[in-house]
Amino acid sequence: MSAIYGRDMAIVRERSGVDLSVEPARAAWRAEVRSWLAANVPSAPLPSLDTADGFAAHREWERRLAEAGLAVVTWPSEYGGRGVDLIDWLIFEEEYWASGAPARVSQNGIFLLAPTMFEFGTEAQKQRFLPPMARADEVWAQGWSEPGAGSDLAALRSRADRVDGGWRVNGQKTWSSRAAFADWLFGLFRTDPESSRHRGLTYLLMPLSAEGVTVRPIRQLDGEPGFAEVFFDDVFVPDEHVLGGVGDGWKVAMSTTTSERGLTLRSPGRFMAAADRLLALRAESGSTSYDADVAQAWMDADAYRLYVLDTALQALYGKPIGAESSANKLFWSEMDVRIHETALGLLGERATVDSSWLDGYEFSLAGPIYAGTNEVQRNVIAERVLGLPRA
Amino acid sequence: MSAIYGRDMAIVRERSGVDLSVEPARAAWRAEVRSWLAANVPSAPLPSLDTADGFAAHREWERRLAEAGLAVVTWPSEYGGRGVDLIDWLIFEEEYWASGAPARVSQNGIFLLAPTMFEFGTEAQKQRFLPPMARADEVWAQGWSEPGAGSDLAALRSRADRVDGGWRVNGQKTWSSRAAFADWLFGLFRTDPESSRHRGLTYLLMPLSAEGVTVRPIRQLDGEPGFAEVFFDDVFVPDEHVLGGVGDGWKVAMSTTTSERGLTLRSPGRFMAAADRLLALRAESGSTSYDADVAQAWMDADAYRLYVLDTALQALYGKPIGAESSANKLFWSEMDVRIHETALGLLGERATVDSSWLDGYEFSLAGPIYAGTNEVQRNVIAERVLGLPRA
Amino acid sequence: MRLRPDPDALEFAASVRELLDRSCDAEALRAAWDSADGRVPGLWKRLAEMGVTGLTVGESFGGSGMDLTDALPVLVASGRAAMPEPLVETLAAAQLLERAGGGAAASWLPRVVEGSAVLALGPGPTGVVSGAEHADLLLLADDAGGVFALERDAVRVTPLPSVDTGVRPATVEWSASEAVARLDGVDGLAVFDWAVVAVAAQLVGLAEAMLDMAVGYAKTREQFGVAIGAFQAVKHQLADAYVATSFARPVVNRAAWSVAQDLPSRSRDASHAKHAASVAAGRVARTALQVHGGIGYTFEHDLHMWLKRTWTLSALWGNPQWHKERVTSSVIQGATPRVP
Amino acid sequence: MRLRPDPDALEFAASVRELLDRSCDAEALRAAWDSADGRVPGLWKRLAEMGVTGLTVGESFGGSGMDLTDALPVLVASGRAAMPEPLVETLAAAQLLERAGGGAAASWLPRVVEGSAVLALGPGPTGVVSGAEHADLLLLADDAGGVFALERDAVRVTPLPSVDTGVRPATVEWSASEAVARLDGVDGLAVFDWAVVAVAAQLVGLAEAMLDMAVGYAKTREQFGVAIGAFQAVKHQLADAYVATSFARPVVNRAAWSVAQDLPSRSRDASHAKHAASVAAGRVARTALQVHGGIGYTFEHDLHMWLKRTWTLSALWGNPQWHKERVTSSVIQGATPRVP
Repeated sequence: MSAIYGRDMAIVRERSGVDLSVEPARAAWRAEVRSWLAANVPSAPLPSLDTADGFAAHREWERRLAEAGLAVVTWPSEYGGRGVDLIDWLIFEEEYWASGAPARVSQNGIFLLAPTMFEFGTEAQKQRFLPPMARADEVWAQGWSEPGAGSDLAALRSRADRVDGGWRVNGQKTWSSRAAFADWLFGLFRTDPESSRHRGLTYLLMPLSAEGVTVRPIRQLDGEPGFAEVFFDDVFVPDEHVLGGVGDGWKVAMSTTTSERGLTLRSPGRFMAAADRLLALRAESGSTSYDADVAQAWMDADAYRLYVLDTALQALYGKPIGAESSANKLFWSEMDVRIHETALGLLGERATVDSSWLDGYEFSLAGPIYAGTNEVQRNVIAERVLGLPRA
Repeated sequence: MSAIYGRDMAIVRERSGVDLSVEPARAAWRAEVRSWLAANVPSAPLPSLDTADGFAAHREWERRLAEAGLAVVTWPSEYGGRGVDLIDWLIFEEEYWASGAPARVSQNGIFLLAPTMFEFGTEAQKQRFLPPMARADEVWAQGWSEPGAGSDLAALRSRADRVDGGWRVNGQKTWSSRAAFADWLFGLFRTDPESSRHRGLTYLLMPLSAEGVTVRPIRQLDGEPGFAEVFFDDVFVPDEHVLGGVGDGWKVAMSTTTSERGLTLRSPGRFMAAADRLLALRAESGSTSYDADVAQAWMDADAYRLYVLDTALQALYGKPIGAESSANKLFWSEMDVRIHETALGLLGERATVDSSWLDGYEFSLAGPIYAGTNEVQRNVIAERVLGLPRA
Repeated sequence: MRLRPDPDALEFAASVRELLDRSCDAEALRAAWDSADGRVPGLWKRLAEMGVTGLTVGESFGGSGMDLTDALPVLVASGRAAMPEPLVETLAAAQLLERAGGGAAASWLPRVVEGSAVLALGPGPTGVVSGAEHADLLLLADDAGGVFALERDAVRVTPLPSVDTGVRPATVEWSASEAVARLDGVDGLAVFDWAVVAVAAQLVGLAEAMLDMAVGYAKTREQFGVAIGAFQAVKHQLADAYVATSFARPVVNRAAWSVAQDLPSRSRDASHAKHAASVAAGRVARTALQVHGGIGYTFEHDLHMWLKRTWTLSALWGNPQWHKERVTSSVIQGATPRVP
Repeated sequence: MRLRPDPDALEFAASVRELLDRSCDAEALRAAWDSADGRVPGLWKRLAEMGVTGLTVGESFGGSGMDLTDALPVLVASGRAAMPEPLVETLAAAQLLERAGGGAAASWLPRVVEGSAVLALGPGPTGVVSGAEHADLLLLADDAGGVFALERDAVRVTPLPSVDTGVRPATVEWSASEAVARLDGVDGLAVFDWAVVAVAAQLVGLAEAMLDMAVGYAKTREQFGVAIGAFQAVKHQLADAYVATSFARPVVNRAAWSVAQDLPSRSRDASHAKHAASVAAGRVARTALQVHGGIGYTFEHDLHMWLKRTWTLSALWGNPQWHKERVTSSVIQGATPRVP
């Protein structure tokens, strides 16, 4: 494991293959998380975080988490975290989602940007950006895709031209999640105008309030502005807001894509909680028609938990996480759709009436598309794991 | 409809969309077929047609069918048929498979070669080859694939060189079904040595007893020699055994691939009978564990029947059958595997003990592979029906 | 068995399709989507003028008296257009009225034909009534199988907040004592099956439309330097979607005939049709969204209106599992459960 | 919970795998396939010498006393090699003997360890005994749950003609009165679960081997001018097969721990493992055959031996549906049915 979680390999002495959640320290951690959540999770669901009100409410929730030291538990304490390892993170996630706690409006920042910043950021950047990210004082939008660069991300064309003390950015991003209400944006931009594909890209950070930035919210499937188009018109980005090396953007962005992020993008706790809710829905419905599907959902969530736990234990032992993240993404994204399809089946003729299951179904349908379409993930497995030839 | 079934379009006056099986003439036909089968189908199953004994027994059965005028019911009577239309053929097939009658050892000839011969053969060829084919005096093997030309059939290299009065054939075919025991072979050979891919191929007929032909049986999945490698060493094929034009072999072979053959390769009657046997197996087993799968099998077989019937009715009205045959092949081949998987499930721990279901399962696994792999069929649909670009 | 409609019926459907292309295009749908009642202003009137609201109403009431087989292409066209009008509800309820005969039929059916009355019937297997909010007259079954006709003012309709503004289920509170008529001696199940097949036809139309959209997008959207339709992964998903749709269609056509002729297999065939059409349309919906990628996931792209109609029609009038169980009972146990 | 075995156990499994690579290669398998008893001559003896037949037998009987978690990689290796030896049957029955203790354990377990005795136990959920024809001692349960040890001569074994000569189910006629011992007070279900997880591990090994074969073939077989592995249709099938195998493996590993620790979730976890491994191996088998095409469909290519072992092990010791229902009962109804 890299040092991004602030742990020295030397202190990770746990025996490979042992689920440490039954060890006293793990059990105490679980109890602490559970009891805080029990006392603090809002009794009524917050409004959708893709609405202005909901965004504010979720930001407020993040602040409460941060005050309790539970916003970014894997981070070192100096940046607002608790320095726990991946196993404790999995425990945290199990408890978090089982408690019915709100979705994480800070997700882009804390799970996508932060690992990259720990690996490639300067100390000044870490000190500048991480604490407000942990407190949700600054919520981050991501800026990967462009109209012509979706699954083929390397086709991106938004450019950053060298100017005195920084870069001048022009172009457009789209499907930029959270951008409708977020404060800052991270993304990839073409800094070498002569370059093509994966070369000549640079990872930049910028406030969405910067001059020249225009955000046009896009209503997603459920009608809420979950993402946005972001237009850049001569936006100035100073050198200190370059993350990693100039021209190294692809490597910087991808290093975390294929490492811990593969594990942390969707934690098992989410699906275990969903499978449990599905069991409850089945019990309420009194129907046995979906028993095979309900049991399959439970088995899938359990298999996912075991797979991630096994991968995390290997990671604790220093085995790099590679294409596991592609297998992971295929599995959870397809499982998530099936879980929700089963729930909608149980809801019968009321399947399309507003409900958290319907919201979840709509959200699940994005799973096979975003963060690298499942078609791209299958290519990755075929080519990088199985060694099949590129077309 | 072409004239190959010996019917003039003018006499096909039936109203589109009407299942004529309830009309008196159809009902009488069904009754005739049913009663003959009831009186003649062997009470015990014949040995596998891929064994020497079984081949002989199946040939004998074909002769009895032929004597009753039921071997090749769609052919004109002058060649041994009854001149019935596709609808009556579907009725025949329903009755045939429902009766538990033996597999058709003549299938290659009567369903693959004969339609081609009706369309492209000379009158002399038809008179020479069709009657003994109908009586199974001459059973045909097919010679399409080669070691280097499977799903990519156009890569075939077996060549026929021009000699006085005919062609001298050298090369090798493989996966040649029935070749272990058959009498004649039809296939494609490269007659223009300068040609490549689909050009310069010619459709040839030859006896497997010809000098220079060596047949090496290949045991298929079930251990029986269901197909063979066939080696050609300066085999002479006279001009009168060329079917269609020299160099036109691809067109000749494919015209029937994408026409009636798409319907006749696997008739709905087979799957309706299989679904009924599955219902009987379920009843015997007393298990309800597979009810959803059994019902799905029944629905699939029913859907297949309706699809083929609809296509046949359109064909009677002169609408050419095109890519329907690819959709057809995908559907029946996947359905066949599912039907047999369900049966093996019902058999529980005895699934792999010799049974007609196990034999059927092994055979079903070939379905997605032969006669154009399902991957090739999906390409055909995508490109020729949906108009998607070739890669 | 007839698997295809008459040429005349096909010709009529073509003219309906032209009307919908004109008056119920994506722009009209988007406007409907943002409106209070979710409908396309004036469309119902135009449908009535063309004879669509009287399509399957008897000639003695001014309708065309088509059977379900001949009416099917119009229903497919309405699905294809994602038309947000209570057509199936009205036509199915009209069937019920006509079979019951008497004063209710005489007073309401001519209004249905002329487009001045919208009907609804229910509840479905899980207690909701599709399109109740639009109905002037509701035909409602009680637990004992009695069917009652109630005017709008006599019932309390609560439309449920649904993902699809065009076809919304509702709960209806009512009392038999408020009924304007009791429809005795009608086979409610036969009419339910009629509606089930009509909705199955709409699902086939939805599948066709979404497949067309996905194929069109795959031909034009470029990634990795080529149209994405050149990738086998895209091709094969679309080919499978095509196969699923192709094999659902004749099942729906057959069910229309079984319903029209009231064959003994009517309920089984209707359920088979709804199941096959829902599964096919569901598969095409998933594929269409996946092929469109992020673009398809937006409210701004038209696809979502077809997706949501697919989910809604798949769930209403008995969802796929409900229908599969009805087929299973019929095929395996030789019994078909009755529905209201 | 331990999800992985000790390093020592992994090292031992590596040496077993080397032995199998040498002594149980495809040539040896083909010879076994054509032989009367379906086994590889001398292999059992070599496995005993290496300590495999005593792998999970207690040290007091001369075995290594490994728990199932540590034994798992050897079982995976045996599946990977499609090894046609009654290893699971013998080791599982030895578990039963050892738990019962007494004279039967004392006299038979040392012989198991030294390789001079083969065991079997049963019957499974549908009345057959795997590998009965090879057994010197059979442990048989009656309907009342009593378990009896019978020597080969005291029973009548009828091997069933099976597609896989290496692992054949049999029916066994026997009478408790002929038993050399009655094994009282043992939890037969615990040993059944032990065998179920052991077989699940073999299925994981089979899946790994078939995936390797298919990937290897896809890299070398050319059609349309390129290796077929360059086609997305082939790539994506193989990627899905890889994912299925990857997610079955930890489920099997967890079940080994549950069995080893006799956790309350033992039966549920064992069934989950057998289900997941069977489904994964079945999927890989289908994919491997499809990728190999006609070549794979021949008896001359090695693949068929792996396919048939997969079908057989998937069916024996409770087929996937049987196990899924056991999980369903446990998860939904909170009850786990007992098995013999």
